[in-house]
Amino acid sequence: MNVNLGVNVGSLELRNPVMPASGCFGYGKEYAEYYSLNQLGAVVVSGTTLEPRLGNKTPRVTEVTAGMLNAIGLANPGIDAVIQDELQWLAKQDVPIIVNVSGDSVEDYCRVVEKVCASGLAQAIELNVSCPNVALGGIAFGVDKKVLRNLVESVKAHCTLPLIVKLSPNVTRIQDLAVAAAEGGADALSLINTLIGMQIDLKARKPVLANRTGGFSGRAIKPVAVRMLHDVAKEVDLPLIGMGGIYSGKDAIEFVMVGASAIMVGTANFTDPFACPNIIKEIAEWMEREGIKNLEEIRGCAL
Amino acid sequence: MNVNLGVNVGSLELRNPVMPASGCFGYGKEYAEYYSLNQLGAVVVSGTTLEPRLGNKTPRVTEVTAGMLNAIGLANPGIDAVIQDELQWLAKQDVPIIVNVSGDSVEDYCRVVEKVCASGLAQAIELNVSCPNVALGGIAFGVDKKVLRNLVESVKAHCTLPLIVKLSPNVTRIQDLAVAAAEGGADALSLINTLIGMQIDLKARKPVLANRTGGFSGRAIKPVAVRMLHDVAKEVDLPLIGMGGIYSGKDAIEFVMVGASAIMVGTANFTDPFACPNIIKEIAEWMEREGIKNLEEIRGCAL
Amino acid sequence: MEVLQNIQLTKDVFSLKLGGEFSYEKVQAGQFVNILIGDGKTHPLRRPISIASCDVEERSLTLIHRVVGVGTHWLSELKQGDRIDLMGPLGNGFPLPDENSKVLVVGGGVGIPPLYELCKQLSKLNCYIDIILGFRDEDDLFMVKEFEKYGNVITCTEDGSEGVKGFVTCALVNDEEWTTLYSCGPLPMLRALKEHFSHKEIAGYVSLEERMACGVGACYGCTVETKDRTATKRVCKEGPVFSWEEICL
Amino acid sequence: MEVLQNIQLTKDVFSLKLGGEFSYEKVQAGQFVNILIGDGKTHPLRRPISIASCDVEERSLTLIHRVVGVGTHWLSELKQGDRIDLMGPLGNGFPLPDENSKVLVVGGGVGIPPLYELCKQLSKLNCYIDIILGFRDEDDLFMVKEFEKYGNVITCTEDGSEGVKGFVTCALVNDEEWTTLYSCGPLPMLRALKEHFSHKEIAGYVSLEERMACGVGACYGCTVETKDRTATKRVCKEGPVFSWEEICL
Ligand SMILES: Cc1cc2nc3c(=O)[nH]c(=O)nc-3n(C[C@H](O)[C@H](O)[C@H](O)COP(=O)(O)OP(=O)(O)OC[C@H]3O[C@@H](n4cnc5c(N)ncnc54)[C@H](O)[C@@H]3O)c2cc1C
Ligand SMILES: Cc1cc2nc3c(=O)[nH]c(=O)nc-3n(C[C@H](O)[C@H](O)[C@H](O)COP(=O)(O)OP(=O)(O)OC[C@H]3O[C@@H](n4cnc5c(N)ncnc54)[C@H](O)[C@@H]3O)c2cc1C
Ligand SMILES: Cc1cc2nc3c(=O)[nH]c(=O)nc-3n(C[C@H](O)[C@H](O)[C@H](O)COP(=O)(O)O)c2cc1C
Ligand SMILES: Cc1cc2nc3c(=O)[nH]c(=O)nc-3n(C[C@H](O)[C@H](O)[C@H](O)COP(=O)(O)O)c2cc1C
Ligand code: FES
Ligand code: FES
Repeated sequence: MNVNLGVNVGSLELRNPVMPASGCFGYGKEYAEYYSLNQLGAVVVSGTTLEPRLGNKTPRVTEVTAGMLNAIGLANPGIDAVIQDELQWLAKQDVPIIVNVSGDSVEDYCRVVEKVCASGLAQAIELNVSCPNVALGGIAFGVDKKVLRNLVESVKAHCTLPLIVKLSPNVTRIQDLAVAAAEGGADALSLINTLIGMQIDLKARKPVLANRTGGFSGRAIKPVAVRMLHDVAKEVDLPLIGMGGIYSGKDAIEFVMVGASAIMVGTANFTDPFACPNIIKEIAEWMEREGIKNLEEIRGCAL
Repeated sequence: MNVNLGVNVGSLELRNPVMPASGCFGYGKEYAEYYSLNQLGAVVVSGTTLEPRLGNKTPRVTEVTAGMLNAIGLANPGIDAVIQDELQWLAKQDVPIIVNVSGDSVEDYCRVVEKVCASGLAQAIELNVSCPNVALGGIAFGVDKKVLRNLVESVKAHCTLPLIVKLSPNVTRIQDLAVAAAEGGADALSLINTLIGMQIDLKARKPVLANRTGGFSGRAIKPVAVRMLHDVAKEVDLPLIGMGGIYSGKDAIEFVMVGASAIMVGTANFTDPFACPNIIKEIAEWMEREGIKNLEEIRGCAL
Repeated sequence: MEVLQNIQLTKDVFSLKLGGEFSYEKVQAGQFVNILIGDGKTHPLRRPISIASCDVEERSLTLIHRVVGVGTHWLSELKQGDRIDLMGPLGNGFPLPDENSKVLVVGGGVGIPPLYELCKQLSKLNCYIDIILGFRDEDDLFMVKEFEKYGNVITCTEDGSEGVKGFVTCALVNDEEWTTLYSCGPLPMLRALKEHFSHKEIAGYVSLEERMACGVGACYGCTVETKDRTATKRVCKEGPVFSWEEICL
Repeated sequence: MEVLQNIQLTKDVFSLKLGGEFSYEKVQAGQFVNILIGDGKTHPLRRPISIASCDVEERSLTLIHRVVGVGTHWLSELKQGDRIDLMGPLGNGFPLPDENSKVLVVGGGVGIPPLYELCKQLSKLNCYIDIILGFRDEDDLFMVKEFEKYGNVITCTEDGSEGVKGFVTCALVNDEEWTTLYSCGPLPMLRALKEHFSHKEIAGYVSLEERMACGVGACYGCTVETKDRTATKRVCKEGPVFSWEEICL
């Protein structure tokens, strides 16, 4: 095709703007049975913590209208095993790796980031700041400006890779948190993480999820995600990665038009395992139809 | 049927828990052509302000997946005309009237509330606190604890009717705002108002709505609404009215199970003009099937 | 209602004939119906489509629509026997003139369909009808033959591939003594007509489009400002047909 | 794939025969497919359904499901010629025993279907198969005749309206010398079986159900804890069939 899909997210150069979102693509192996990961802009791996975690009790996923709730609870084998068993394999593919780092204390985050950087296997860190902060009684890091700024600053001091901070949408003014992350030293921002939702099982007369609440994602949340990306783009001058309900090339373009440099695809992978390659194709087709050679031409045009 | 649909919301006695939500039912006349309003628990009229308002430029409604965005901008003929031309008519029906009061200053709210109370035509006030506060540069009253508490306190001093405060979902911790409203003297709380969303028109390369952002409602927001009702019910001891994406009797029951005494139906009226009477019927059928005589038996059972 | 027939008129214009329970007797030319798309779960807002023709004896309704998005695409795929959920007739139609009046009817694109039912009514009143129909190009033409039953039809196309080249106003060179103008089509067309007739004594009625949520007057989504811009009217309730004196075009 | 046939077996159990492109050759008894409901817009999560039978020659697949919600309801309304989007075969099936083994197959409700393909495979290995099938009541019975082709079938119903009254374990009075137990059904049934055989030397394989999002092992939604509760296995990837020694039932 006669279009250039390449984009830059700060110093990261991606062959196209489409990456699977953290937690929705494991560590890549499963979807590699469906298509070559080398087609992707990057692979973002599942939320990784210092120690192994079993996650929450099941049921921990459920469907809602045009979306889903998940309360996986950061199930993962811990950063050492992830490096050993997953990143080693993934690094043999020809695709940038972004490691999504989660934790429940500043200390934990820093140590995981150090290990990822030291492994030499990843191209960037994505900081999941929607995790409960144990020191603050379980309130997420990403909902308080000072707490967030402090976390980002601390992590940044241990981080030799580009640092992407992933914003939580469960806040009054997301642009304020974006500013805090920028002040803390973030190199880029990604948004949105999941909204918080709940579904009741009428027969059991209690929440469907064992964890009661769950992260709400999928098509249903797209209008909120586009609006928040817009709000952040208006106030912060960092590269932005948009996500939330992206299922098609056109969905992706909406995010670009409000300022995204790249996008991530989460729930759509579950509905269609070929979601990411399809979206890449649809973006290219749209660009061709509209006579756009490079996404920079339209980035932020709707702001 | 062998079930008692009657509910109390504080001192308000309703023949059933189903009311059309503000802004989605005009002042009742239009839907009265489809069915008798006397079937409803109450009628909640459109957001009413002191002075007449034309509202925002069109387009001011648009569809999103499983929901819609609106930026009506509180178009209404002003409280005097509403009392004269609308409430007079509505008061002749046999159904409680709840007037949704909006404003851009504390003073305006108080004066509208006074006029509604003085008219003797309404049974309760619902305070829409998602309106932009002009004195605070357009930030909504309902997102700051102090501002909200002060507003509710001031209005309460002028209010001889039960005062329902309608909470905005666009906050970090809705339960904190609920507490603030309770402290200010609210007699009941209703939630949620619309989320904030945006949709981009790819052809025009700008937002679909002339106002850029719009209030996001409909099925898509239900998981957020249920979760927020749950969060508020856990912390506040006031009667709660739930809404957000209710389309069926079962949807309504989800809200009751997390603590709602009654529910409101917004966007569903547009999809199906008979939404409210259908939901009433479905609630009764469900109760009968489950052997429940009174909704109090299950209220809050999933908390 | 039930789909009796679904015919493709042009590349993207379809004619849908519906039967079954409906208040056929109440229909005024210019009114519309509001249609549920699928089960309404993904698409909560109904789609407004004008009534192109209402046959009270046959008890059938014809809607003519252009595929522009997901809802109209869904309509275009309906098959005979399918059932659809619609509300209507909604809104206020075209006020009819005195018998034997000389009237002008101007339609552009999918603004043309409601004018067909109007012409049927006008011809019952023995009106003399001049009809101007604007299309994109020769492949876009539809319903022209049907209109010719009722009056003197001039077609225009933007590219001149059929009839007069240019917009409908280009066909207005020899102004006749019309008492009333009825029009439906894109806003620029309506504005140009108003401008054209600004110094004539002619009653003008235009049918407007606006995005709708409720379709019945309850949500205030579809308003248009009155001429003096001090108030609004609802396209779905007071409209879609307005006198061009009433509103701010 | 394409729907070849949709047959109602009981009040709420349906048998769906599918044809078209699929890796029939790869199917192991106990594997499942993950089915898109409608266009997936309202229902983003696919529904996992076990493969009840795979006919490699005929190139067809049979799924048997009970209507419990919106997705299975949608499946039950499919008509011959309809196309559906499914992923599979997914997961790991039942490990097959040595030839001529004496095995016990126990199914409850819609846990029964995957055991049918299993019995086909077991009979190819000349196994002697005892089969216990548990149903709610006599009206709930399905597939019993088909199973009788492969082994000695005992049916149980909760209310005793057909066969042995009570749960499947009630049919286990005279314990035979089975080498392997294969089972699929509700968790309490699987637990009761494990308890029943706790002092016997018998290899047990159980097929589990868990709510799924991806169905391929990528989301960690469908996990079950290992016996020592220090790790988890994914039902969709390492399962749905597990040795009962492996996991915490
Ligand atoms: C009173 C009235 C009568 C109409 N009569 C006809 C007719 O006879 N034939 C015909 O082809 N079209 C007619 N239209 C336009 C028709 O309603 C739109 O083309 C249709 O709603 C587009 O829906 P969609 O899902 O295909 O497009 P999408 O763009 O996917 O629709 C998205 C949303 O925008 C709304 N929308 C998009 N375009 C319009 C529009 N032009 N006017 C109002 N809402 C719009 C839709 O209703 C929907 O809510 C009429 C509109 C109005 C208001
Ligand atoms: C590996 C596996 C194999 C299965 N094989 C069969 C089979 O052969 N025949 C059969 O009738 N059923 C089978 N089931 C159960 C079947 O998946 C559910 O009955 C079905 O998903 C219900 O969907 P629904 O939309 O009708 O119900 P809803 O309750 O509306 O579904 C809501 C959500 O919950 C999930 N869900 C509900 N019940 C279950 C369940 N029991 N297990 C997993 N997810 C569930 C749905 O997939 C969906 O995401 C199997 C389940 C699994 C995990
Ligand atoms: C099952 C599941 C697991 C997720 N796990 C993580 C995670 O570990 N870390 C993280 O930052 N986000 C996680 N997310 C959030 C997604 O990365 C993404 O932000 C969100 O789902 C919105 O995008 P979507 O609507 O395209 O799914 C998870 C989402 C889902 C659905
Ligand atoms: C078109 C429209 C207009 C609305 N106007 C008001 C209003 O004037 N005052 C108010 O408090 N809420 C207003 N709302 C919010 C609704 O009352 C309700 O809180 C929201 O739509 C969520 O419910 P739903 O999902 O059932 O629509 C409006 C909503 C819509 C869709
Ligand atoms: S569409 Fe609701 S008032 Fe017209
Ligand atoms: S369903 Fe995603 S890991 Fe099993």
